[in-house]
Amino acid sequence: MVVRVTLGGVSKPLLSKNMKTGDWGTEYPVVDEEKCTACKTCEHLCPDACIVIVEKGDTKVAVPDYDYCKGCGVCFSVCPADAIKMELKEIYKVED
Amino acid sequence: MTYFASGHGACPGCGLAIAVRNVLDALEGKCFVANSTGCLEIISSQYERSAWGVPYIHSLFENAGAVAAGIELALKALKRTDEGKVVVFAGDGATADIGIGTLSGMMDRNHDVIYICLDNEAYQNTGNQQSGLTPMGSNTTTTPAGAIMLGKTGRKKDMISIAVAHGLPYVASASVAFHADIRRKVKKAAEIEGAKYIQIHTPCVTGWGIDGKQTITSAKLAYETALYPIVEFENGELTRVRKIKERKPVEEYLKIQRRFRHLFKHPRGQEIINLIQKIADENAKKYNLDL
Amino acid sequence: MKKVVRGFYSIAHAVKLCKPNVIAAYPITPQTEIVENLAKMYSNGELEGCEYVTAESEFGAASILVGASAAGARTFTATCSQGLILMSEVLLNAAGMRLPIVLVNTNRALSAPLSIWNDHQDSMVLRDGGLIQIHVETNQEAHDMVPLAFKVAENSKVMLPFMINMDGFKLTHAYEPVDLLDQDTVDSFLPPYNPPVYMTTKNPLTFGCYAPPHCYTEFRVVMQRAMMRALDVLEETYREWAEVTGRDWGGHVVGEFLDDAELAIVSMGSLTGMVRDVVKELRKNGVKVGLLKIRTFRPFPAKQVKEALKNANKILVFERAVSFGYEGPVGIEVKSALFGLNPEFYSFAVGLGGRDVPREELMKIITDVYEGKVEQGFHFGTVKEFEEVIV
Amino acid sequence: MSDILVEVRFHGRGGQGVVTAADMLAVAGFKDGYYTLSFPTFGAEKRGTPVASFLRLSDEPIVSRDEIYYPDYVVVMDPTVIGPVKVDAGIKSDGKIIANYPKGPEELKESMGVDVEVYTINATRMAMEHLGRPITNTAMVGAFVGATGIIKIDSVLETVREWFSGELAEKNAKLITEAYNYMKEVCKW
Repeated sequence: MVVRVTLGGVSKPLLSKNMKTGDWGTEYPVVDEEKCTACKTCEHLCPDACIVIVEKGDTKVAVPDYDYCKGCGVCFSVCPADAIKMELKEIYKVED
Repeated sequence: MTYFASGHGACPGCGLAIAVRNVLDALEGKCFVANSTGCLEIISSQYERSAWGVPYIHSLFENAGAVAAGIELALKALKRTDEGKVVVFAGDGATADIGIGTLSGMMDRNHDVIYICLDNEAYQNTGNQQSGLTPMGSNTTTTPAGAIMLGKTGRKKDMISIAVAHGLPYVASASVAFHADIRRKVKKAAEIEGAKYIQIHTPCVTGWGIDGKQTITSAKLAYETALYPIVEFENGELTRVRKIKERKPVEEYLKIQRRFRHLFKHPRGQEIINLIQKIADENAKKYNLDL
Repeated sequence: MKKVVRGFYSIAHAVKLCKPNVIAAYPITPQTEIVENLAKMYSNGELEGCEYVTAESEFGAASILVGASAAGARTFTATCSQGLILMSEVLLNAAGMRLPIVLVNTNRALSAPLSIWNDHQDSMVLRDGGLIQIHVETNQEAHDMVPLAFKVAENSKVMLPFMINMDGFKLTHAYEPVDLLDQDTVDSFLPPYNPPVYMTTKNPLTFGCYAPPHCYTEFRVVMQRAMMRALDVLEETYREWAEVTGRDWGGHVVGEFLDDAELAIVSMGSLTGMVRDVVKELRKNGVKVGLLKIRTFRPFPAKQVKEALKNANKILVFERAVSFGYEGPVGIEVKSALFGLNPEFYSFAVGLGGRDVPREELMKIITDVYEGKVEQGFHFGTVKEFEEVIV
Repeated sequence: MSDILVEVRFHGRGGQGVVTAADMLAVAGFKDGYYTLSFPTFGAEKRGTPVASFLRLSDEPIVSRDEIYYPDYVVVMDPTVIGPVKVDAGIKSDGKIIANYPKGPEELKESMGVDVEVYTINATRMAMEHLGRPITNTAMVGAFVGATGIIKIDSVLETVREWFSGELAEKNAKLITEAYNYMKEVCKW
């Protein structure tokens, strides 16, 4: 692969998007769309900028972007409506 | 619009990433960032993996204050000040220890810069070594809790007072526990001409030994115990504090973090906890925090 | 216009004509009056489009210029000695970031023992840092090199910091006639700075990235290439300068009487004038000596040095610094440039920490070397009788 | 080999304008068409410390930047440095010492034990009369020019009027002229 060597190591913006960090965590958030009030608390507090309020039909709800979600649980811990649950990824579940 | 993109390398639940996002959002991306060496730089500025959506520069560990001053001077000289504000992001070590000289120079000359200290209370990038802002009793790799020593001795350097003493028009502390407050303070700072200092409490999951789910709750406990007073100074006058409804004992904050675990096991641990409680009480009195 | 001025002023005046955008500085003897002169110009409104600031330290001053240069400003500072060493972390960083900061280093000895006086130890410590370095002989040359430094540093093939070394006190404090440049001449030679990349919200780039092992080497290769390209750019710009001003300072090196010289003497900086004078005197008496003045020290013009010295049987280098644990830094470079040739080699460290180098001392060293009275290798010049004791 | 015409060494104390004296003569000499170079002893001297400065004049560009060990002229601004400082060190056999000294040249010559020509002038008194302060550098510039005739007095007066402004320039110009005339008379040229 050819290395691009820019003047002084200057880099283009927002290239971290190429790094999918969705596989870092063991858990992932699940939003209860009934409970979600679209208050944006999770959106403001997600360290990874990967949960946003989007329009779904008539309502607005929080939607995690699992490509980047590291499963930290900040959104779960701050949700005032108790609308987010953390679930263990399938691969980590031990079968009984 | 994203100014600090997903895909950066911060630990899950990282407090400073939260602070940075809220600062940049408050400024709507109209800013120039100078960043000192530290966690933030390492997680966000790898060549061709930059997370930044605003013009950003990292030079060295101890010079972000001066680099920001240089950007501000250049924008003035080139008549480009309308492009945006100059913002520093620096860690607590870069601010209170190695970079205090360039910070002091920047504040003394009153450059039009918003200096944000991301206070995670130790050199976390290199694995939790004590800094001037490490709190009393904290177990760090350079103040390790052992048979006779119980972590960091002495208290946090009072950077807020140091900033106020420089005659700054605006000085504030904040916490990721109150993100709307961060945004309000940054917006306010942006409207004031001159040097501004804002210190934001940003829990470090790795260094503090907490879970991502405790990032915000631990930050909130620091406030609720009065160990991290949230205050605002304008032109040297204390203009606003975040009052505490029912102040909690410091144990509640300490016990959830691995860095303070030894205090609950060591025979002399209670002594240190008492001293920490004394710090909290003094904070509450100094800033009249109790409602 | 020819005017009797002090060395400081010859620099400050030239800097003003180059229309810098940001000047940041911190006082240190014997540099201070350069920035004092600039401060006075700033205070009188003579530096249009420029912000002048006195920083909290040399480290702060250099850091301010990193920010300013990255934001697209033309930048200048001056320092020396401990100040240069304090700046060094930043200057090396600026080199890697390819920021064309121009600085004047008024060469001064390093502590300890503390000495405010002249030698070249300070700039030699920065030899490997990626800064272009030249040494000047007179205040006229120092004056002329300022616009040239900006032009070369900002050349898109180069983009590196540029350090003009001038001997502290010997030049800075000397009061002598200097043909001062005028604005039109400088404007015709030096275009406004047009940075290829700079910090702007219109194109929010990331500066000062860290490079993992998979690409760090390539950045250093590119930096080395830029430095080597600077050899050509400097050469062209030296020539262009001669055309524009009629003052020809020569190329990287200036050789005199070298064709048939048995002994070639190498010198750098303000001492060179007197060495030349001594060489001329010896020539009149039939002594076959020649002079090689080195102007460009980094990038090092090895090819030109070798070519100039190829005929001499003996080489004598006058050093103004010591590479402790080996020899004198200029001698080391010259010797390496002469690889393959095998002349006798002598180097003498003279004038350390401001000790005056009288003409007689130069004459004696040169004559002794010429007459074969000296052992090959590194020597100190005049050393007083001394005794080493604990206290 | 060197084309230096004249080498002058100035002695005095920090704060007396020893450097300025050499500098003013460098400017005045340049006005007369010489190449000139002046420089101080490069030191950290504070007010009152013995200091020296140097002046070279030449028809050719001056390349020697070493201190002056064999001066043609020595100018002494302050009588108290004679003794603590060997002001006559290295002076050429046909050299001249021009000193601010309250007594006659013979007395000074004898007390110094030198063989060269010595001229004295009470520059302190003259400076007090004209400036009200014992700053003798301009008086000694006048005395030097009066004793040597190397530089035109008009060039010196032009220089002093560039150096200072208003009343101070005129006071110094008068002082220089008086010292110049006095020394010219003494040296009879």
